[in-house]
Amino acid sequence: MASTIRVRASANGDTTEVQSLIRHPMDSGFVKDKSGKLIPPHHIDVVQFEHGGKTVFTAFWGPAVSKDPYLKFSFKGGKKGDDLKVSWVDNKGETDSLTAKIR
Amino acid sequence: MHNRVLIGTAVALSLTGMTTVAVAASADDFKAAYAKAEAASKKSLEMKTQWTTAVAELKAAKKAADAGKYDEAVKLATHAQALANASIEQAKEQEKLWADAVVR
Amino acid sequence: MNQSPDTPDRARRMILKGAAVCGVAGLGLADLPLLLRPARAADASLYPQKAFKQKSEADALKELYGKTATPSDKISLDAPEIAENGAVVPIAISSTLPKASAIAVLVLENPYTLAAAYKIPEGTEASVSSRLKMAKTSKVVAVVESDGKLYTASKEVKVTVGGCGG
Amino acid sequence: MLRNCFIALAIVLGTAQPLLADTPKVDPQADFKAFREYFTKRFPNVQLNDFVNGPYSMDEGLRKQWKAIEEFPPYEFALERGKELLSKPFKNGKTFADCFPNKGIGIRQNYPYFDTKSGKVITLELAVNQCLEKNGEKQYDYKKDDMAAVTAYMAYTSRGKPMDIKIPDDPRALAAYKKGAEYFYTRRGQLNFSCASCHVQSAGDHIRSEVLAPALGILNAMPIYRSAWGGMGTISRRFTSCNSQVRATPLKPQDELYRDVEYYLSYMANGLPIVGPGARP
Repeated sequence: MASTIRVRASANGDTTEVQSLIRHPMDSGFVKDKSGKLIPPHHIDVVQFEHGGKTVFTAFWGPAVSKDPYLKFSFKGGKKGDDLKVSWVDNKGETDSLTAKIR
Repeated sequence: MHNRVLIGTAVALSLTGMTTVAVAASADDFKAAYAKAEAASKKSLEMKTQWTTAVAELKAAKKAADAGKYDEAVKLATHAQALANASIEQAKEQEKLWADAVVR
Repeated sequence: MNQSPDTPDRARRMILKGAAVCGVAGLGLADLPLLLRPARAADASLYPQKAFKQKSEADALKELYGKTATPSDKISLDAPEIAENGAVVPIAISSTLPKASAIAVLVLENPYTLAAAYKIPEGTEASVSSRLKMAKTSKVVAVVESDGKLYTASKEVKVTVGGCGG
Repeated sequence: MLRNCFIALAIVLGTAQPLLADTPKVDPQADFKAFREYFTKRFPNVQLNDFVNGPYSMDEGLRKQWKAIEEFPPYEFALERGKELLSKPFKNGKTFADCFPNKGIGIRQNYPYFDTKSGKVITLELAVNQCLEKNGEKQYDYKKDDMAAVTAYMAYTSRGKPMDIKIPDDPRALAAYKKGAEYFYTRRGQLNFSCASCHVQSAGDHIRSEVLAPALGILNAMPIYRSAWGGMGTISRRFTSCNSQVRATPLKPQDELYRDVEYYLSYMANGLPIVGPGARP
């Protein structure tokens, strides 16, 4: 099974721009399925980005974040070839993580 | 030109609404009305011109009949038949008219 | 039922009547147990569960930061005037305020106003882009915590979902 | 008026040779020229190669949102899956590569084609399932998931290549083309809309926030990730959902008529670049 996480991190000068896309239904708990039953909430709660042993970004998400959520931010200090670790946990306790190289 | 025929269809549809039976309908009335509507709907499907609304009305008619509401069931079935017939008319009309819409 | 022909305008209205909406409205979330994650992974224990349950901007901010916010022109909130689809509305927030430590985004007309909250450690820029669901036309509020104080900027985003488009 | 009567008469008189005898006579090249002129004249500010981007070619606000989405498009997961499926061996050890020219890479622009052996239009989606069937594999659902993933990857490897649809010198090919055109312009459903009502006559018009995509090049971006679907959809899905929207019972995916429409529309898009997979509202 392929990772649920896709990351693009590119260093430009002293700034590293990070873009990520996570495959996740992000069910809000407000939408009904075809048979009219509510689909229970199932969404990512926390996403964390770590670089050099330090958390560089933390996202807390509610049900209003879109399916297959996207995120873009920038931090200082990353270099080409450095590791960037991404991990998430959802409201059912499911998790995934991925370590990507900064380009 | 095609507008006129479709308006005609619309008038026909509203008439079917007004001419529903005054006397209480029976299960047999429903069966007869339903069979006619089903046949028309099937024909429209074979002609690949069926309307989803005709199918929905047929379903609603069946449901009403199952609940013993035959007046309503007959009315719905009759309406479904009118919709199915209108879709067949539409297809016949379009056989000639589509070519007018082609970008030239 | 009787559909008279046939102008695009007329039929367009018919389509709109039946248009589906993205369905973010209605019942509450069930409380679900949160598991503590192992170290060096996203830490669920940090999740501000209660803040995400609030129905007003003030309550959500109180839960999240314990304070109220004042408007600032040093926050840029980039959101479309008209969202092409309420299911995916791109929202970008950035700020030139000093010592920014957190960013949050709220959609006031959603069932729960808080959409996302971000922690900005030192060395990370006060800038984030994401995509949000919007139930209907709403004011979107960007909040930035700077030097211990809260600042906001807002923008109205129109949400409509149509029929035979695309 | 006179012309209408004449056409009606021609159809009545022409029943002995129904396909080619009626007026006006089927002339794909003339159709192509008229179709292209219609769109380029109506939208003089849209670059020809930009029509394939549908609503985004004609609305600045939407285009900006699209660019934001395209920074990291949601169809990336489908591409990944499609790439995997294309090289994954079937139970018999063969792969999709054995069914397609150039192993399925960079060939999207040649579909659909008219197969002179079977006398039928073969679309990419049909060819994918024919390949699965031939190799004893379970066929894909035509509308989404794996079918969307495989065709997305095939389109991706063909990006920028001009659509290249041929109508061979075979009366059956011309007949298929004509049936496709007829389906495209035929009003159907209770709303009494044809494909052309929305995507030719009303192309570029707003339905609230949405903009109706021009028919010119509309298939070049397929398959698409549609926000309204919350996922990927194929050409089959697009056709069936369009039918439902005008309240017509959709045909079965890959019904001969759908394939004919795809043939007609793709021929109209000849020369325009493949840009699939696309992202749409």
